[in-house]
Amino acid sequence: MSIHMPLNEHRAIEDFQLSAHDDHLEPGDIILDLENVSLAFGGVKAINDISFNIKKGEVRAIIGPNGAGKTSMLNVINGFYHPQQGTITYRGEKRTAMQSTEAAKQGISRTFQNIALFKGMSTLDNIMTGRITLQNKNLFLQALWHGPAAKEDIEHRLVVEKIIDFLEIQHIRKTPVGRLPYGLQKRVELGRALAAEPALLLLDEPMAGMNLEEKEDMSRFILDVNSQFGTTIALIEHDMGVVMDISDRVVVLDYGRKIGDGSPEEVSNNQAVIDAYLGVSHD
Amino acid sequence: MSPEFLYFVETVLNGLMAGVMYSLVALGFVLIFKASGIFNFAQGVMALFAALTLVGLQTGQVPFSHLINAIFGTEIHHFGWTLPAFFAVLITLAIMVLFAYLFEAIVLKHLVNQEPIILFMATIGLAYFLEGFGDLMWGSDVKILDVGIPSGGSFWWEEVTRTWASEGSDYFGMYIDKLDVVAALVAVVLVIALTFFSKYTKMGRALRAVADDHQAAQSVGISLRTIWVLVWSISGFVALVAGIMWGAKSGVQFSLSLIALKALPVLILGGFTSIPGAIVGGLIIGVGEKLAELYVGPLVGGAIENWFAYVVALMFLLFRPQGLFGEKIIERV
Amino acid sequence: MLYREAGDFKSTYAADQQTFPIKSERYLFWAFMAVAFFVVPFFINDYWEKSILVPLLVWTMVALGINILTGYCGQVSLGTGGFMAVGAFACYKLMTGFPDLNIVFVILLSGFVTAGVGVLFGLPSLRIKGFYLAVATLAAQFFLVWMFNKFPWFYNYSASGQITAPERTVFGIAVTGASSAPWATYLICLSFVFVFAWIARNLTRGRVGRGWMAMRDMDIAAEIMGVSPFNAKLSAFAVSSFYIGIAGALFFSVYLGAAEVTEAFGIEKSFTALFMVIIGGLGSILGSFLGAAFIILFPVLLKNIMVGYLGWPTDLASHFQIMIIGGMIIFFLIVEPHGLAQLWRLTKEKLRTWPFPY
Amino acid sequence: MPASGMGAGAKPVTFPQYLLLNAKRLAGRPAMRFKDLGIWQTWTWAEQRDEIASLAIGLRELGLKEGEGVAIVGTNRPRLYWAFAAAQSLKAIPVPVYADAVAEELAFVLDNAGVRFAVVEDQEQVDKLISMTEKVPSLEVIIYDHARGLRDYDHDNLLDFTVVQDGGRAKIASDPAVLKDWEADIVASDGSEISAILYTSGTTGQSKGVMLRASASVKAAEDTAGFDNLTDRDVVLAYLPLAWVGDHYLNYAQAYVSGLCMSCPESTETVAENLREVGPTFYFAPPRVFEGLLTSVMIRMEDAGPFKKRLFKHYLGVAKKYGEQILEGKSVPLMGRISYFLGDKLIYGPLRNVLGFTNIRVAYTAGEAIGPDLFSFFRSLGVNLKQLYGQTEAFLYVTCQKDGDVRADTVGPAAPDVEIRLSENGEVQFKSPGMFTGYYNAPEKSAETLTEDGFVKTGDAGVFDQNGHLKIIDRAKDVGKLTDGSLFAPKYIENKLKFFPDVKEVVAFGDGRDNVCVFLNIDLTAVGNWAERNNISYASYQELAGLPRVYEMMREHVNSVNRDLAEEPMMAGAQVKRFLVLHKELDADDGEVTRTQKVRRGFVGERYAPLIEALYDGSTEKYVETEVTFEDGRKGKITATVKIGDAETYPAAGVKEAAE
Repeated sequence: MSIHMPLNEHRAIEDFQLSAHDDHLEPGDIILDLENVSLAFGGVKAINDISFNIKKGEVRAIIGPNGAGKTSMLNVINGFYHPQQGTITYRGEKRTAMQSTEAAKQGISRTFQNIALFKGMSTLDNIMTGRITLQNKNLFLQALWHGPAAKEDIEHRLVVEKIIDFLEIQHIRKTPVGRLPYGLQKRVELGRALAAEPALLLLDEPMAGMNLEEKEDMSRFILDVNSQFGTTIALIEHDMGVVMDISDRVVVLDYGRKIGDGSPEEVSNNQAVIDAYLGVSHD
Repeated sequence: MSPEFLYFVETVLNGLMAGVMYSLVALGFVLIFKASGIFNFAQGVMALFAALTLVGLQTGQVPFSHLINAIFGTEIHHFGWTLPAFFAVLITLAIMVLFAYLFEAIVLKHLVNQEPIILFMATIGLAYFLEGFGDLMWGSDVKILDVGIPSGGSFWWEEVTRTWASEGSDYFGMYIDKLDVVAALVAVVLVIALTFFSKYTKMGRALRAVADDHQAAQSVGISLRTIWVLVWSISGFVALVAGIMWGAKSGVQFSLSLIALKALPVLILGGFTSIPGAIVGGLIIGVGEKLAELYVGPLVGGAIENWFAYVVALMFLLFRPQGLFGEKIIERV
Repeated sequence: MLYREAGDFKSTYAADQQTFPIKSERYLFWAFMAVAFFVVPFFINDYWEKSILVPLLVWTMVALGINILTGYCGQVSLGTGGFMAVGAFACYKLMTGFPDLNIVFVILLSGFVTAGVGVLFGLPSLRIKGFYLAVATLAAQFFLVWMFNKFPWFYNYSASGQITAPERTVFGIAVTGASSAPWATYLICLSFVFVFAWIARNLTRGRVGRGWMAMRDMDIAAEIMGVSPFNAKLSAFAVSSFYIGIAGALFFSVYLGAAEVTEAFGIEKSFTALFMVIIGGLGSILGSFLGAAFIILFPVLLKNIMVGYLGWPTDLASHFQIMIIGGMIIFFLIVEPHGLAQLWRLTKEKLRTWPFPY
Repeated sequence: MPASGMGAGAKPVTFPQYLLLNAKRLAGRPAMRFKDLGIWQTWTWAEQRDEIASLAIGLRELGLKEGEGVAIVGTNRPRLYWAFAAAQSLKAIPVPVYADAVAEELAFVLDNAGVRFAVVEDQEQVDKLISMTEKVPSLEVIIYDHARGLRDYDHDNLLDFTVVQDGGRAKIASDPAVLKDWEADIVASDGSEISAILYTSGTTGQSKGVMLRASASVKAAEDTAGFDNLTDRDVVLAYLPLAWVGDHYLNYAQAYVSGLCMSCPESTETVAENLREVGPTFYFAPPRVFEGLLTSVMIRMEDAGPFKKRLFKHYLGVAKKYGEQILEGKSVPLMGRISYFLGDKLIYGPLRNVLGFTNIRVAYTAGEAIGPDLFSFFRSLGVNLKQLYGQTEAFLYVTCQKDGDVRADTVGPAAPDVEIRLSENGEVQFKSPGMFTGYYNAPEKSAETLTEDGFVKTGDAGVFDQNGHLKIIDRAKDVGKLTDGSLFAPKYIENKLKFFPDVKEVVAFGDGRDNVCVFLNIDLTAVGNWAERNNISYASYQELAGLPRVYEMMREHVNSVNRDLAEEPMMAGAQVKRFLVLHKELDADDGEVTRTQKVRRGFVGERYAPLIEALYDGSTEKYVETEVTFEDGRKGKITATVKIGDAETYPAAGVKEAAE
């Protein structure tokens, strides 16, 4: 039972779309809206009354010094942490406490600050795991395998191969991820997040610990994802140079509060932001 | 006081005694888990091995006699001399420390940063190894262990409690085994000594540091290996004491190693990392079991002793996964 | 050295993802199956059947079940003995309750019954992890053994508390009971193991398998990616208990013939199952086969050497046996924590890149 | 050779005609394979014809006319090979260019060939072309294969490959006669049109476009396919540059003529793995690739376990003794045959398997001289490696060795239907069926290379040995004389030195001087590995090159070459007197070597003149500053004091060799 396709259809990789989670929104509409969100861990206020929104199709950067609440904010967006106050509206639907698996099913996928790849699996399997929310053949069909389950798995394998081709990691397709250098592991993790065909992609410091060349590659990939698939990207990043180049709008957090929001230029000459980064003492 | 109430008190008292025995074994688990993150499944077998060695030394039995006879066709069994209890205990302790040293050098050294599941399974392997080795060394027949601990019912206590009963009731006083009392006292002394040791002495503090973070402890110059040898020796000592108490009570036999399975629910209740937790947990399970046997048992066909503790622990676990005293685990991503 | 892969390219994804992508291995596997199905039945005798082949096959089924739960999904379980008992008693009740129901359906149904029980005792895994879960499954072990011992209904009020398997036939050939021929019992066990190993292979390479492995490697990341812990963990418990239920049914009806619960399905069964999976190799179908073979055949070998050859008394031999098995487990955990399967994988890779070092 | 007639009964004389023949005769047989998206895609000859037909008609719709050039730039991909056939089917002329050519080189070739259409691989090539639009006015249409990143380029003169094919298919669908006429035009051709213009790598100055006639190319391909009896059962992996005559002839031409299946690797990084997957039966590689393979085999064996290393060394010895005789079917003592059989099972078989050589029936090497021990190493492992000598102007084959009559230091007798003769100054001249018709719009250069009676001057100096094998000693113009009159063939000396694994490149000087001196370039991987094993630390290539112990090693090499030269009467006089190790690698970006690593002798001579003086004025070291261009084009300066070493020379020995 083999899938043999003439080159054209098979090769139409360049304009393949990640459209499993398409929606009626036009680019520029608000895809995610956070209003007065607060999150605390037993007395420690990680996020303190923050409101901002993300527009569909834009690259939204979230920056701020260490411990400013950036990663916690990401965990609130994808339902891993549940804020004590505030509301989150995703694609027009107000969201109460939601399980993170539910967020994944609605098209939110992410990468992690310190790589959370499945060490026991190869690059291909890791990225295939990203397809889990889109596969639905039940347990018995999987047990039978030959027939619908195998056919579905191969269709998903084809999409994953297109992502592998897109990220130019063909040469490490079958290597266990544990043995890959840091830069490539980051790219595999991006591939896994893309495999879920997200409407909203959350990137948690995708370029931390990378040299200049790797940073350039990763930025190119992020821009290509945004332009070719139209995926909305929320990006946590320290390197101001990168933020200035590739983000459309920036929100600046400091000590769990929002101190700046706007285009990269506006934000970079906003005094509060400069103070926060230069470490001026707080009043 | 009415006989029923007195009977209830008696069950509770016996429950507490049994609870102390459980916490004694649980203590060994907690020590090793705190210091090395290993859930030492072989703690029960170590108690059995210690008891076997003690009896073997006391009765002057020739180690590996069974094996030697099989190979050389000889028939030697005993050296002929017997050893007073005190010396036997000391030598057994020395053997346990030697065992701790060997185990660390041969096995633990190679498994330093393996996942906990691998270490857990290594201790199951150790349990099997030690059981076979113990049987091989001292033979697998049931032995009577007597180290001079008074045993049998305490008539004095029966007399006193009979007077409590209200006039005319045919109550014959509570039956308390002297051995249990001694065991309880020894356990209390042991707990105090250990808590004192871990709080105030230099070695104790090092032990708690290692328990918290291996790398950090090493970075301040604490040698991981000596700490582990120390910890396994202490738990060897605790195993010896538990072995003596259990051995004296029900004889030295294979079932002794199953008490490890008994200690598990105790650890669940008390949490894996706190010494007071192990003690309180042990008492709760001890009393709970006895009361359940008394009241719930008949309804359900009796002998619910071996699974009741688990169900209690399980129920408790569902509401407070980290046990009585353990800290809440916050998952970071 | 032995591999000649030049020119063996793959032109379909199905070919690329098959169980044995290398041609020579495919042929070897099918040759091995042919021998097992068509040659061995003619040469099998009572000793080989009762003490080596049938226990090996039944225990492989158990190892497959435990490997799915612990190897692939990362949930430690010490309740295998209890679940085997459920399989056995379900089989017994079905055999006595429905005499004319074919034995194959009886075994499958007991598998489903055990799967239900497995899911029930798997519920705690949603809230607790690691050792705590091991303890929860231990509770299942003791509770189930106690239940089958205490309530006579389970053993049809027989005086000795024992359950015995009446004779049942498949295509007219007796498979259970006294008059079952060695090759018949061997073949039925072999067919069950072959089919369900193939199913296990299918489950573990598809969506379900990847979900399990994700849950095992990093459950938080898996959850965030949409693998719901409820489905993953409970499906693992269900499938694993299904396998163990079938093994329990086979263990009782085909292998033992009669069984008393505390003696046949005690806690040491759970430990044996866990040893098989560790030594065989967590997370590998081949590992289940290798682990079961090692834990079953090694003691038989030892006994032959010590009792047969050296003439030692059997109890001495059994002490030695326990000691050596304990020692082997520690040895394996140090040398190769991923078991025989990993050793086999390394040798295969060395052979494939021969003469270059791997 | 396919015997059956073609349409009107005539034998095919153009590659498109073979396409139509194969599409009928070998319809179901695989024609092209390409590893893409993780698996190998296969097209049968029938499918390949359809792909080419739709492309050709699409191109015609875009206005491609007969005689116009079509530039083809990129690595080995099926669509680019189809562009060749599509252009040829319209009697347009495909002009392949190296994928790694810099923008200026690309512009020069396209402008020189007056090209209107370009079929390129990806964004990288498109960017090069766009940056050079003003230099190539004739270029109108660029067609790209891999559209990655090209979404928001302005598409007025930029077209996706599939769009062109869809255009062709639409035309065919709307008017079926179009396909018939296309096939009829192909059949009608008498093969007189130019089937390709291949630009030589220009070791002698600017690169020139070699025009190859269709019928001549087909005839040459038929000869050599017959010589090695290639059939549609054969498989080949196309991994060498698309624009190089070697790839175009061996993979493209011979595929159409013999019906063999061509496979393209997934990407340049996965060639080794793809070679193993495909397991080709016909293989070609320049000596440098074999050298690289041998070094990597030896280095990887260094880290093998002691037992495996001993086993490997032992059986290599056995292979050295008996390997070649067994390959050539000569008689070998029984013991030798048995231990070789064992060796085959233990070492050679697996080694061939790991390298992907198991199914190789015929392997060739050419392009430059190959070291005797490197050549016999692979033959002794059971790889039927043979030598050939060729040129772009001959559409490759001039001489080739027959199975069983193979020698390391010669390039074999004349290829089928080829006449060879030596001019008075020893230059090799040939006339062959596949020879070129001249250089594209460079008639004066064509005249220079052709003799009056139609022979092509190869520019290489050679000599015939006693059993009729040609032996190339050097470039004709480089062959000089020492002051004492003895022959000085620099290449011959350089090759002998380059056969040592730790020597990467050598440049010899001596023409018109009283003795021979050489520049040496060490091989960074081999010498680096040696340094690592003897724990010698070095910070840069320059420092490693200057180490006294490295100089010692080089002196031994030069002495051993001098001993070899002493045995050959003609060469005895040209032994190396003094040598130095260059402080930097000769690099193509600095223009010191060509794209295919051939040394540009003149350029090197001027650039390092002070060093040459130092060699001859007896000084022991020389301070020198050299300008270097880095990868991204920035210029920089490297300074070094290069030491100079002396070598021993040996008296000429033995009787004078037989006739010239």
